[in-house]
Amino acid sequence: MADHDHTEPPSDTALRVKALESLLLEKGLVEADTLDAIIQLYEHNVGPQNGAKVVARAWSDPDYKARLLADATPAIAELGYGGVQGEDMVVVENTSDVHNLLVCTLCSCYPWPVLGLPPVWYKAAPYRARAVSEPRAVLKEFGVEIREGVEVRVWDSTAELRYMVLPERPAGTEGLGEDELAALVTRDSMIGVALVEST
Amino acid sequence: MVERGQRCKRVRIMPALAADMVVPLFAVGSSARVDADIAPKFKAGDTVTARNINPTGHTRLPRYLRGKSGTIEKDHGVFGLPDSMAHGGGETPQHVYCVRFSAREVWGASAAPRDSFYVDMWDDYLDPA
Amino acid sequence: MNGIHDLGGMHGMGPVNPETDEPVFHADWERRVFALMMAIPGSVYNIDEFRHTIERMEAAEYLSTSYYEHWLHCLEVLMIEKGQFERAELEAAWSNAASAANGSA
Amino acid sequence: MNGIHDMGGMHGMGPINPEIDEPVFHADWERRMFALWTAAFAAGMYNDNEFRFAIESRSAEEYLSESYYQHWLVCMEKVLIDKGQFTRADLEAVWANAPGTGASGGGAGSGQALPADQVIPVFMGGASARIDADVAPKFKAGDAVVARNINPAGHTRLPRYLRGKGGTIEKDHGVFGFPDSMAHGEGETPQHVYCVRFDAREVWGESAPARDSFYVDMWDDYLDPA
Repeated sequence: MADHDHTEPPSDTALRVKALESLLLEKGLVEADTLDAIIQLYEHNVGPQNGAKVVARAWSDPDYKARLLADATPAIAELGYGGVQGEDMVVVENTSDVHNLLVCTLCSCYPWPVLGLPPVWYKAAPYRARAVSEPRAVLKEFGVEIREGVEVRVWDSTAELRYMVLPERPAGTEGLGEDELAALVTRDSMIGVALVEST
Repeated sequence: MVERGQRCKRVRIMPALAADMVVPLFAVGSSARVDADIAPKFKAGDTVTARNINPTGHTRLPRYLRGKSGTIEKDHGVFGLPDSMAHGGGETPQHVYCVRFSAREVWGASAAPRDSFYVDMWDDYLDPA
Repeated sequence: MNGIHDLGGMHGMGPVNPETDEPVFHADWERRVFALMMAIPGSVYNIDEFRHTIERMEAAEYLSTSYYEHWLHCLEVLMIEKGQFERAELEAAWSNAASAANGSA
Repeated sequence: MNGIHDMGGMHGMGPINPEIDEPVFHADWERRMFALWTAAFAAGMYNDNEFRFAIESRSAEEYLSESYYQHWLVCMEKVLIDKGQFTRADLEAVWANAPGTGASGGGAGSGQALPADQVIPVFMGGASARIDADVAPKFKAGDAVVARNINPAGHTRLPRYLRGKGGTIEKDHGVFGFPDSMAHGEGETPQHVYCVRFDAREVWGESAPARDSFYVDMWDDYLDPA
């Protein structure tokens, strides 16, 4: 045990963070403008719009889709996306017979370069607990009804592979270009808790 | 909580990350793969059983899969072992596989018959079934 | 470890509550915690040490604190364990931050 | 349910902190709580499986942060409301007037209050949970069995750490009611309960001591032949 009574941390979390930041700056472990650059990158530049473009390309170009499913990391890099928490990517395809769902039961693993940072619910206990014990009930809560004959595959990200779902292309989108298709693709559809709708 | 004696000597290995390096560094990342020539213990199609280990330290083998049997779907290549890397025990490089477990194997007869889990597993987490 | 973080298959964790139009961060301090963790040189800690520091949180605290509060806890504990600063220095930073806040208020 | 109460084998729960010269109760409200619970139980207002399930149904965060008798308090409130003994509104009215007369009146009141002169005979006499029913046992001492891999969302007394593990029937305890149905108003489902021995290595793997073991009571419906 320590040789003096511990001071309790400030109850105001923002204050506690400020204290930590000042300490790390003082120690030269971080630089202030670096922190701003990191926040800018993940709050504004990297997000599910990247994954949506990957999906739209796969829907539009069968050769690209084949490359994406065979070896996702270089295929995603073709569109200029990659990096931290997406160094080793796997893309799994939803079909009329198979529905894929992503979870990290142990922490919060998520493919940042294509989906950005994960939403709160993905990181919280209810989803992490239930996505494996009752995936169909969870899907239903998200509004996705899985037919009896469809196989549900849950991907639990225990290792340093990162997963993304290639959702099914909705009917009625035959004439659309890649940009229009990308606009239809949601973050949730690439986690596997939503389907892509044509409108 | 932090106790005395757990402290390591403060090591400064590299300077703080500069702002102009954020975009290039984060866009490349650094793969957790380990470049080591190690033979895999299993190949795609092999049936395996996740070991019943209960370490008090870090592990990435979730409780709900211990003792359950599955099939190797794919060999992802060689990675460091979290169980040793979390405790300063070195990389212990070994193959990581994608292993398929049926929902009924995991949760019993009440689970949906065709559903399954795909979970990445290190060589040290697996025995032949 | 068979800790509270190993949640796969647990009942009683309540409903999944997706937030409509969720922002990337919910408070400025979340931005700072994220950036601090990311900015610390990778040679100081590895991802498994990071995860295990969070897993060692007291179970009730793990469940009652938010995701980025876990990260904040991890930063404080791991940096002390790695010898990057002392507990006393952290406590001094807390009181400095508190007086600065009072002074500006 | 695979809830936070099912703690067998959990790490990170902190040190065991025995209290020197621990009193029976730590506050007067704990005394009252204990007496209220036992009196209501003796009056037949609920069964212990229903009460246990109410405790298990606390959120994990509440379960870990509340004290033992706080569990009793909130769960007794819930169970008695669920059973129609009083309404939530009755309870809130009492809270608003607290410390009031406590007489909210108008409850369904199906149970008969236990009179004070019955305390000694009732509590010294006890009431075995055994059921006098002629049910054939599925197993006998020496049989090798496997605890079933069941994961009900309702109440069960089959802990997670034993599911799927193989053991040996040590003893047949006789016939008892089945918690999984009794907790949910589904009757007694009487069946044999056995003491089953599980090797520590079977349960926790090769790192466990070679000769250690666990003896756990298991209902027929929890077991399959090995």
